[in-house]
Amino acid sequence: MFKNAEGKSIVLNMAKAIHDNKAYLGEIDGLIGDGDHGMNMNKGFSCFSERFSDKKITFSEGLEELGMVLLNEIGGSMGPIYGTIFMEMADTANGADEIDLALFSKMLDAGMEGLFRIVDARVGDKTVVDTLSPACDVLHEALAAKKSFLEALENMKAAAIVGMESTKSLVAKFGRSSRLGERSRGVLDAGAVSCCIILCAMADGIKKLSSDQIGTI
Amino acid sequence: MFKNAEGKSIVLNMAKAIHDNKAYLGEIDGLIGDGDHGMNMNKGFSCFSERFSDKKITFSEGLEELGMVLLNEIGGSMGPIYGTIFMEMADTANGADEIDLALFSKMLDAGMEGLFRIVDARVGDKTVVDTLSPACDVLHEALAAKKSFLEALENMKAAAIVGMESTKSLVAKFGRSSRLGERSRGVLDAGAVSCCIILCAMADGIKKLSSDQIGTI
Amino acid sequence: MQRILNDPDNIVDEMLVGFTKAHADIVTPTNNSRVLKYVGAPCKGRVGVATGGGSGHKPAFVGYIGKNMCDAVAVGEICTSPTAIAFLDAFRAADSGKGVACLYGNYSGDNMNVKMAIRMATKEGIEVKTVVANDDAASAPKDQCEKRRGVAGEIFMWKVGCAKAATGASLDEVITSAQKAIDNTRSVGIGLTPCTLPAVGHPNFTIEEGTMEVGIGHHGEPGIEVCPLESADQMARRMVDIVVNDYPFVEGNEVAVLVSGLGATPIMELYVLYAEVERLLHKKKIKIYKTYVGNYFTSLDMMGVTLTIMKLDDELKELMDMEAYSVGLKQA
Amino acid sequence: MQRILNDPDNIVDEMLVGFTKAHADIVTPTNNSRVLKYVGAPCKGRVGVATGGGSGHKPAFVGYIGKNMCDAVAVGEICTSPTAIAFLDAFRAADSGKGVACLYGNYSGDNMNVKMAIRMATKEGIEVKTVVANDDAASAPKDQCEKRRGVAGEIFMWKVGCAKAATGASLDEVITSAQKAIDNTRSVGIGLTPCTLPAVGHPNFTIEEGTMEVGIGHHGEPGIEVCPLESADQMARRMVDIVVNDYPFVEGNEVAVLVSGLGATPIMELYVLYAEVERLLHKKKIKIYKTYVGNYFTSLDMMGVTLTIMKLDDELKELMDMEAYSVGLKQA
Ligand SMILES: Nc1ncnc2c1ncn2[C@@H]1O[C@H](COP(=O)(O)OP(=O)(O)O)[C@@H](O)[C@H]1O
Ligand SMILES: Nc1ncnc2c1ncn2[C@@H]1O[C@H](COP(=O)(O)OP(=O)(O)O)[C@@H](O)[C@H]1O
Ligand SMILES: [Mg+2]
Ligand SMILES: [Mg+2]
Ligand SMILES: [Mg+2]
Ligand SMILES: [Mg+2]
Repeated sequence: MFKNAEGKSIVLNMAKAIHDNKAYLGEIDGLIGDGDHGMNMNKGFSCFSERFSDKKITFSEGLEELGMVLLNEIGGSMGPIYGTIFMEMADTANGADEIDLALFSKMLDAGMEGLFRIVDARVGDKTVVDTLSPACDVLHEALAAKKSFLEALENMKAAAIVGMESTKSLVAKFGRSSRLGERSRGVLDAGAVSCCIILCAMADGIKKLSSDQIGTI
Repeated sequence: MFKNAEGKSIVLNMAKAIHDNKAYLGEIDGLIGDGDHGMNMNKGFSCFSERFSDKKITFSEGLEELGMVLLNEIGGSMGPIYGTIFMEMADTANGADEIDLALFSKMLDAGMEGLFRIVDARVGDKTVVDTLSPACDVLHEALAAKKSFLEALENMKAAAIVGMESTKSLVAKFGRSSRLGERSRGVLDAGAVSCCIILCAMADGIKKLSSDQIGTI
Repeated sequence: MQRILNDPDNIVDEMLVGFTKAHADIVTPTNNSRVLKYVGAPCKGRVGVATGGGSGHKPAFVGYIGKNMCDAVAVGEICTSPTAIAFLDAFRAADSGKGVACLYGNYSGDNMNVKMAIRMATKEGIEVKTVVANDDAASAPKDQCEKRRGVAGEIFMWKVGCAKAATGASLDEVITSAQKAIDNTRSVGIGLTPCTLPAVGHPNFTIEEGTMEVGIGHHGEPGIEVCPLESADQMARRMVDIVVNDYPFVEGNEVAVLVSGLGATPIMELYVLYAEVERLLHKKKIKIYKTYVGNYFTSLDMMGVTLTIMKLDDELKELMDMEAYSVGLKQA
Repeated sequence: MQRILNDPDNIVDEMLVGFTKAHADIVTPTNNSRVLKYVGAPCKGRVGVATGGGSGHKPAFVGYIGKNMCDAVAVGEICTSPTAIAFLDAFRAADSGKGVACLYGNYSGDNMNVKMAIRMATKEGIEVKTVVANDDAASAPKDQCEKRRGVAGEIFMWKVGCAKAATGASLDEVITSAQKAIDNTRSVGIGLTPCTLPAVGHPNFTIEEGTMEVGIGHHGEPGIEVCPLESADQMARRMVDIVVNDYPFVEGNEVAVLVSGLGATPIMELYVLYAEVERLLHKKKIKIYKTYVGNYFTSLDMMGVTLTIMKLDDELKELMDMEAYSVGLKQA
């Protein structure tokens, strides 16, 4: 559990992770896409960091603002996809003072449901969904197994990584690389990678915050 | 002395020399010009070779035809320059059955005079003229000194080479490279090089022909 | 990277400043810095035509704003779909009350953003209908046409759709004609060198010297085959075969042909290729009614070429012949 | 060399076949395969305008044949002057009996061939007068103006000269206006990469990555300075300074501006540069009356850009504004 009001650092941590992986994401997208994934993601996330680095906002407000920047200023595929995910997450958290595993799990579910309303991709189609969906699943399992938030986050990171890696052997069914058919097999999906980076940075950000707010998790 | 009627091989020898030096001439022109000198020269000379390889023509007719090809089909600076030189040489030889040192010297003079009617460049301006002019001079000297045609041709080759090499330290005053001013110093002039190649090939062609027509020179 | 840039992250905005200043007789800025419109837009009593797409394809997309051409264009980052808001603002700028035809290319980003923009436009009472260009024959098998990319054929779609709008036709009529145009159109591209996104600074894929990539996309998306570099005539044959067989175009058809460079290929080479395209179509007894050769739809500094062919009927001929005045396409 | 070619030695002829077929509505071949003319040439009662030059500069030179544009063009090999015969045949094709203005660029090959062609034309009773473009401010010091190369400013010379001819003016009047146009014009180029002659197969000079060549010629002739690659804004400043100070253009002048790519530079970058050119001229209170941005005069696959500025007076404005319809320049 962490205080929503203190969660801005989590979003900044996500932005930093994207910034650090800008070139890597571009390279991956270059293999079977058009190479702009790192550039565009970084543009949106950096824009958020700059704009809100010295403003006081909550975790959910941060997600909302980040989503708005992506959707309204970045465009591409990432604008609608991450814009929707973050804004749905924010909507679900809104009003909450504290975010625990149950709420966090609900937020991620809402993000994925929102995404499913605008894209037809599902697990196995070599997209962001391959990372996001197992991450959601594993949080449900952790909740059912009454695991700690911390352990659940570790499980989520592991699931996101496995999900991301699963895209390597898949054939792309949506997006730019889907036209390659069999030729898209053998490399990771750029969106699945960025999603994994975001989820891991989110988890690490929450952990860091919790360790600062000793014992709150 | 050689028979005009048997002199086609001399012109073919000139064409072969240009062909063999096509890339070299292009490189030199590339340094302070636009790099097309080898290409254009070769195009004209090859065109002549192909068209006349199995036709019976004399030396002077060959020069006339080569000049026409350059002038009417190649263009550039070389069309007018070498076109004029070769056509003036041909005009001067016309009617002659045999070509001796005196006539050959007159032909080359006529070529240079023709050239001077269309260009303002003189010795020292870093152009073809720096090769052609000393070649003409040395033939006059050889005539006055009553040297053999063979010896005169050797002298001409040597003078052409010296003339060509003199362009290295000159500043271009005409043509494309003239705009470079001081920057044109330090490299050979492409036209001076091609002129040297042509004069040497002409001399060698005459010598070869003469040795075939044992004792005629 | 030998390029003319200031801040590569800012290139699109800077380009738009220059474009707007250079062509103030044709285009005019709007409240949204990523939307340009025709000086005469919205055209009273006419259906509006809007489009949009990523940048780096000059003269596409803003170069096709103009008289009897597009009314408004949403501009994205390099190779990146414009935002939903930009598409919405383009609809607003184009709409004179008779509805808007949004004629754009089939890319997943554009699809999502257009979809979101239409939802918002509908709430405002702006009627928007779409045609999604999918002319790139090499980008998916024929039985998965709906997956194919829109490439240079979009120019024919715009020309036809905009000309139809200029006749005073209804939104449904404009959509029907533009859809017919793109349905009758097939394209294919060959890439000879990769392109470099300014902000990345190096090519993000390679085309080995001495090879060529058949079926390459406008963003450098890989093609269907990498093979040894061929002569212009062989390339022409390969492209004509792919395009003609896919539609298929048959003896007696009248067509419009567009040969576009991808950006860095000298224009004279496009004419060398076109000479053979013309011979091949002539041999197949396909009649060329109209020809366009030049850099009509490019991919930054990529070398290469695309071939686009559209089958014409009387209506399409008339619409293709209509006067047009835009930066990228001017005809009397 | 990743190029679209068959026989590189034959590229000019093959290009002309494609060009003539693609633009049969504007150009038509003549008996000389190296001379193209306007479909309407010779224009009855009008002074004819002819030009010519080496190939590889598309759309120059054949792309400027058209309505109220050039009547006939002599075509040379790549970077090589056309033959005297080709110039002569261009004069013949352009002449309606009122004489021919031969408006060409200052290159030693062209000078010699034009001179020879005029000698022959005069014998046939065709009156020919010339204007020799020498707008490239970087190609020789100001006191040796007569040595300067003609570059993209030739387009303004043609536009003005051809428009004047279209008004029914006499040969002397056409020559006077075209001469005024070029006298009022200055250009400068910056090269970012070398170009490759197709028949040579590799660049014949180098521009090191990270450097640029200021004052480069349209055939890759070396410039006045090689310096580290600058930002678009710095390049703009440098070019504006050279051009403005040379003429000089001063506060209150009205000008036409042309920013042309050298071939392989993405067009969007020209607009980035133009945005700064516009700001700088505005600051100097020089008023831009008309702007052209695009690939108007290129050097094969060279990357880089040229800036051309012409001072206008009432006559030049009117002539620049006249309708024109050619492949390279269309205006209503
Ligand atoms: N229709 C879609 N459904 C789900 N994910 C998609 C879809 N289209 C694209 N993506 C995701 O977007 C990623 C590419 O993002 P990006 O490179 O930013 O956009 P673009 O492909 O427009 O250049 C892909 O790797 C994929 O994960
Ligand atoms: N005006 C001139 N007078 C004498 N020689 C000239 C003149 N212009 C050019 N040349 C000669 O022509 C050569 C260049 O020939 P070439 O490369 O074929 O023509 P271009 O310079 O038109 O490309 C120069 O090296 C020089 O020797
Ligand atoms: Mg991408
Ligand atoms: Mg040369
Ligand atoms: Mg993209
Ligand atoms: Mg030359």
